Amino acid sequence: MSSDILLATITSPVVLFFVLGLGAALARSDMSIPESFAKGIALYLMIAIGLKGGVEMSKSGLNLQIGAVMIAAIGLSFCLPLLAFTLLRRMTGLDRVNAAATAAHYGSISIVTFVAATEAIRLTGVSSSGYLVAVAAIMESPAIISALFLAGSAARSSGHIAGSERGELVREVALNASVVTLLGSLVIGWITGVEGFARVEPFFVTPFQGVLCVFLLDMGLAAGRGLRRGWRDLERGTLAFGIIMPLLSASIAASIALILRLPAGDAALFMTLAASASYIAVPAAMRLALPKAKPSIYLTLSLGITFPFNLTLGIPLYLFVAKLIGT
Amino acid sequence: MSSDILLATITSPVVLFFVLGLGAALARSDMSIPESFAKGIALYLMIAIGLKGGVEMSKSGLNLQIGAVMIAAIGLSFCLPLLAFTLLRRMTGLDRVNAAATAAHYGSISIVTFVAATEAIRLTGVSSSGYLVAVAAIMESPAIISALFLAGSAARSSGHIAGSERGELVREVALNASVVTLLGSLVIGWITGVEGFARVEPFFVTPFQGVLCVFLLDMGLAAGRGLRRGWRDLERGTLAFGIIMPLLSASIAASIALILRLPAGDAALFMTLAASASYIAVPAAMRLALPKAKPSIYLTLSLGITFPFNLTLGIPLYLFVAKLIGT
Amino acid sequence: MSSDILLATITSPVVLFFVLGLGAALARSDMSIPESFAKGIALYLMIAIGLKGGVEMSKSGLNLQIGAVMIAAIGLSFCLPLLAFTLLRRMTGLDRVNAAATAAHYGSISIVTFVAATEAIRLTGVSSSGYLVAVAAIMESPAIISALFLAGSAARSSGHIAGSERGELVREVALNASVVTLLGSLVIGWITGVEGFARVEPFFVTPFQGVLCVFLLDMGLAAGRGLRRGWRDLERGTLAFGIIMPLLSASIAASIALILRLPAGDAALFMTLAASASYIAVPAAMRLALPKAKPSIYLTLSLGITFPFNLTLGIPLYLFVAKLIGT
Amino acid sequence: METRRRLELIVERMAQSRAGNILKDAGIKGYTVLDAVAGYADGLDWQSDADISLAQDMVVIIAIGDNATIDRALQNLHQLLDAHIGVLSVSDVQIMRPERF
Amino acid sequence: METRRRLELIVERMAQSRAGNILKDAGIKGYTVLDAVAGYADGLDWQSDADISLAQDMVVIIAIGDNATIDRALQNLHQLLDAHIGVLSVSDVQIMRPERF
Amino acid sequence: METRRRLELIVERMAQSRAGNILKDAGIKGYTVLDAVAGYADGLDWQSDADISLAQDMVVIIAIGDNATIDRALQNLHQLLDAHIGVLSVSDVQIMRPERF
Ligand SMILES: Nc1ncnc2c1ncn2[C@@H]1O[C@H](COP(=O)(O)O)[C@@H](O)[C@H]1O
Ligand SMILES: Nc1ncnc2c1ncn2[C@@H]1O[C@H](COP(=O)(O)O)[C@@H](O)[C@H]1O
Ligand SMILES: Nc1ncnc2c1ncn2[C@@H]1O[C@H](COP(=O)(O)O)[C@@H](O)[C@H]1O
Ligand code: NA
Ligand code: NA
Ligand code: NA
Repeated sequence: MSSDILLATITSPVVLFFVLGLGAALARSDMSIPESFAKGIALYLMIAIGLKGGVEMSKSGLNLQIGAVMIAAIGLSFCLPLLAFTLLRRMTGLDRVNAAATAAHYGSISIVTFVAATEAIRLTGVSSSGYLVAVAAIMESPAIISALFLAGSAARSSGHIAGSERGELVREVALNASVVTLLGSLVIGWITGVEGFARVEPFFVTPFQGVLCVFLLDMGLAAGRGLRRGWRDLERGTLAFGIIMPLLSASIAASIALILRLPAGDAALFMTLAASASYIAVPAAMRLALPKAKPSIYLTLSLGITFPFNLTLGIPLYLFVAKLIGT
Repeated sequence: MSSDILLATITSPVVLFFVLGLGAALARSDMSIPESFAKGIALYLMIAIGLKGGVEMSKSGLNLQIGAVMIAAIGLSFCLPLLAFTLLRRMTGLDRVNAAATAAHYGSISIVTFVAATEAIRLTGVSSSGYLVAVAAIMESPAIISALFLAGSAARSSGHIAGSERGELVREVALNASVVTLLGSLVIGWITGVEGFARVEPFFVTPFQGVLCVFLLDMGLAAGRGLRRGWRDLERGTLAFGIIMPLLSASIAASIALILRLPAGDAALFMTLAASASYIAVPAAMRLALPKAKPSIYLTLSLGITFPFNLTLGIPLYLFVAKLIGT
Repeated sequence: MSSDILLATITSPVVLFFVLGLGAALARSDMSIPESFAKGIALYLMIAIGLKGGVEMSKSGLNLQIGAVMIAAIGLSFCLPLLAFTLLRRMTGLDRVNAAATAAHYGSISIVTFVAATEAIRLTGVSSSGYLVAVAAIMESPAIISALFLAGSAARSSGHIAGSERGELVREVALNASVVTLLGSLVIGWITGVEGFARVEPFFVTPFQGVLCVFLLDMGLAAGRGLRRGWRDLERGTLAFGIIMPLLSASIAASIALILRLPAGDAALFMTLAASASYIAVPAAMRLALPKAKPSIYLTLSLGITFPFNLTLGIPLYLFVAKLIGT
Repeated sequence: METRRRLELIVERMAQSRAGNILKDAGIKGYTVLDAVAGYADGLDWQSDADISLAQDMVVIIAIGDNATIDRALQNLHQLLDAHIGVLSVSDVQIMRPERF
Repeated sequence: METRRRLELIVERMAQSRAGNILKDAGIKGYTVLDAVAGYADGLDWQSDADISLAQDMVVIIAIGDNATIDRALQNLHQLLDAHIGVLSVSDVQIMRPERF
Repeated sequence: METRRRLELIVERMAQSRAGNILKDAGIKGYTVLDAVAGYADGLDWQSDADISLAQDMVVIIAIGDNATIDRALQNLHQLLDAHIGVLSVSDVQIMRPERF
């Protein structure tokens, strides 16, 4: 694994802004990004990613390999929570519900990690395919369903929380804002194609990396505050899980990439998706489905440990491995 | 009417994002754009439109034709509500106050529809004049005054709502945020001219179409929710009005354009302004002036029926007609 | 002093948008920019300024002169409040606490004034150094400490406000959001250098002047409302102070620039920093440290009088003088 | 501590300044306005994020005053709510600085 | 003026629609939701600006209703708060249009 | 249901953490903060959108606690309001889980 990539990654503006936010929050600075502004930026990022993926898909079309990757991705999102759950129950003192809720995060994905990987790959001169945005979108939700099974009776009883409606969870899984925005923009990119996209490119492509910096500043702030708040709830085993799990997930994804004969760039992205953990869609779903699980555990782990690990060490590593196994 | 233009319109990113928002809201997805972010975007759009119009006016200057169009525009904004009111009272069961409030929306304009038309015109290689932004701005408010007369005694009594101040309505009509932003930016564009504008162009022009997409996503969400909420208040006659009225308004505007010998592009924009209905400035004014009128009627009609109609079918149609009659 | 520069300044989009906001607020228009949107824009501006300064410093490195300017800057920020305080106590009827709080604003700086000066300088073909951003950042806070001494017993007793923590003021001074954002971005710019910066330039540089316009519109609105609210609290002497003080500060800074042999562009920026007054960081600090001082006095003065004076007349004047004395 | 009355008016944003005028005319010394973000009435949900027109937004106005002031305001607020969308309630509260209300 | 009850439920945002359902089922005629921006519980501060996931945000739901309606809602809200983060309180208020509540 | 006291402190944002410290020191188990967006006092209107400095913003802090806790807090909050802009009121509320307050 070339130390060049590692250095380039760590001194990239995106990573540095995350570190700035993290540091500011840990030092208890009053720096903050208004919630609605951050939500607007998150929306921008998802639309931009979706559009770009869609446009690229409109160029390359669909084929069998893509279909196979999609199926494998859904399978991964369903199955990774099982592995995560087993690990958590062995390595940590987490109870069933907290372990299940945390596991859901690791079966799902982080779109920012995905984007950071895309950029890192691009900078090393390797290319990747647009359809992986669609893969990202379809990996968001299946893990939520697995978690409900894993939580077992606890989850079933939560089906009876007063005021809950039939279908509210299905809606949350299938129609949550992240999935709809990502898939919707992807379809729009596909329909409108290169020509239509050219008109919106100056907004959705040119300034993208800069906007991403602002979002990473906010993520750093959130991670720092989360660590300050959640520290007392995290034992050493749980912290270790936050680094071991992405490595395991990436390994499994690497095997699949090998079997499916993915090119290096696509393999790296697929590994990154597997290794990344959700911190927007799944936490919200868990508050609905498993309200007894503690956000201070799963959010701190996902945002405070796994995300920075992937961002700095993980991505260069996955890229290194992907180059070895990629076709 | 070339089906090419129609297809290009319907598969443009802007329209597709509206459809995405509409679909997400109708499917009860939790997708949403924070109010303050959307308000910021709306402000951006109005400033950008105003500046651009002003710069173009600084190039072309004023002439008699422009003066004539402005006077005609004010007249239109005053008179269209009369037509709308008469139609509504005949075609629908709306009472005086609701009919008057709804009529006000159709005398005023929608700046997003205007922008979409400008872009559609540009894409077909036709040119249009900057002063039409000024025309748009001065058409915003007169219709509000007409509506007060139409509402008659109902409106007069609302002059006595407890706590209302002398002049609050005048301020709302003359100094409402949309009008001030649009006209203010227009004047700034005029003063600062091409040279000053060049410095801000990378923000107000280059990414404009992309920003517009985000706003249309929000409008789609608002329209979808409005339709879900307002459906029960709208009879079939009211729905039909939402499509018949813009066609009538556009016809009248077309006649004026013919008399004033407007070039095709300008004629198309003038027709679009006449055909478009307000959903920001007028609804707010109506809550002040005619609070007994139901937003679920006028907003649903303007945003849920007339806006999408103009955006998809209306604009290509007006452009087609404008090319026939334009000098 | 060339009237060209003055005219160019006054008809620049940035100034015109300030005037638009001011006028709209004074005319009681309901135009407004959502607080969270404005806060997001302010953050963008500070990051952009910091990054750019850092990148330029990464090119030029440090030297003795820079060190001397930094020390002089800290000294200025500490000492200007003394001058301001003395003037205020002589020229106006302000009591100790209000005079001290107001004085703090004039020792600190306004980053928007700084940016406007940078742009004005650039347009006249003069160059300036990136490290002045660092100078701006370190001038933000020292004045706050001076003000506490000046307020004397009043300030000391406020140390005993119920609920106040040890170190809260230190944190406010050293870790307030403006300082951390500016310095943090500067360091990031420095580390990431030209290459890393190139990736985020389309977001942080290209649209910068346009974004600045929106912020100045908001500042105009805030200044206008402030003037409407604060008018009754400001006597003639206080108003005069708002113009005399920046002239004095700029003169002192000019002498220092002469002694340190600064080039014209840097001298102009240094004078601008001295002449500018804070309206974000210091008001917040004063609410903590000297809550009995009235924001209607210090904010109206800083934002309603000194800021527009610097923006329109001050900057061209400082630039004119700087060209005379600059090496 | 002394007793005063706390008026809570949930009202559409476009009527905020009218409500404010009524309270000022009644002699209230201060009031505070909060943003409502969602709500329900007449079988319909609303959400401020979904409302592009700002015509359907609601605010909550809190005003603490003495008996006489609140009574003076109530009459006109009642009339305001004939025209505008909203809900009004009053309760007793204890306060510490009687001269401030 | 007549007396009604004002229910104030501070609850996590993700439970807002469940709480709304409970209130509707109990027959409430309306309610209003405000955003909380910060808070404290269990020795920990929270702030909505610092929460990127929206999973930890809280809202405040205000519902004014008659005795019977509020009582009907209380039972289920109590159960809701077994699962969800939140705090519930009820007080008496005077209102002017009894038919509206 | 049991009775507790609901404290409502309308205070400038810069004093929010001081007020929070006072409440914590008094032993409160939780509190919730809302944003005020506008208001009126001393003959002057304010609006948070018009305030670029954030120095003039207000928040509303709601804290429900038992008699003793609220009484302990009141003394210091009173002193806080000697220095800072704000208004304080207390009322009785019914709650369901006495152990939580
Ligand atoms: N009687 C009151 N009722 C409700 N809010 C008030 C009252 N008096 C003051 N306020 C709020 O507290 C802020 C500061 O008031 P003051 O401390 O009087 O300057 C005002 O701007 C209002 O938002
Ligand atoms: N009983 C109630 N309790 C609290 N808020 C209410 C109540 N009734 C109505 N509201 C609020 O007032 C708004 C308008 O109600 P209405 O005037 O009944 O259309 C609703 O959308 C709610 O936000
Ligand atoms: N006694 C209280 N008074 C007001 N708000 C409270 C109180 N206790 C808890 N809260 C709010 O409810 C949230 C969750 O509290 P808890 O359910 O105790 O974790 C807190 O973060 C506060 O915002
Ligand atoms: Na994953
Ligand atoms: Na029209
Ligand atoms: Na200064």
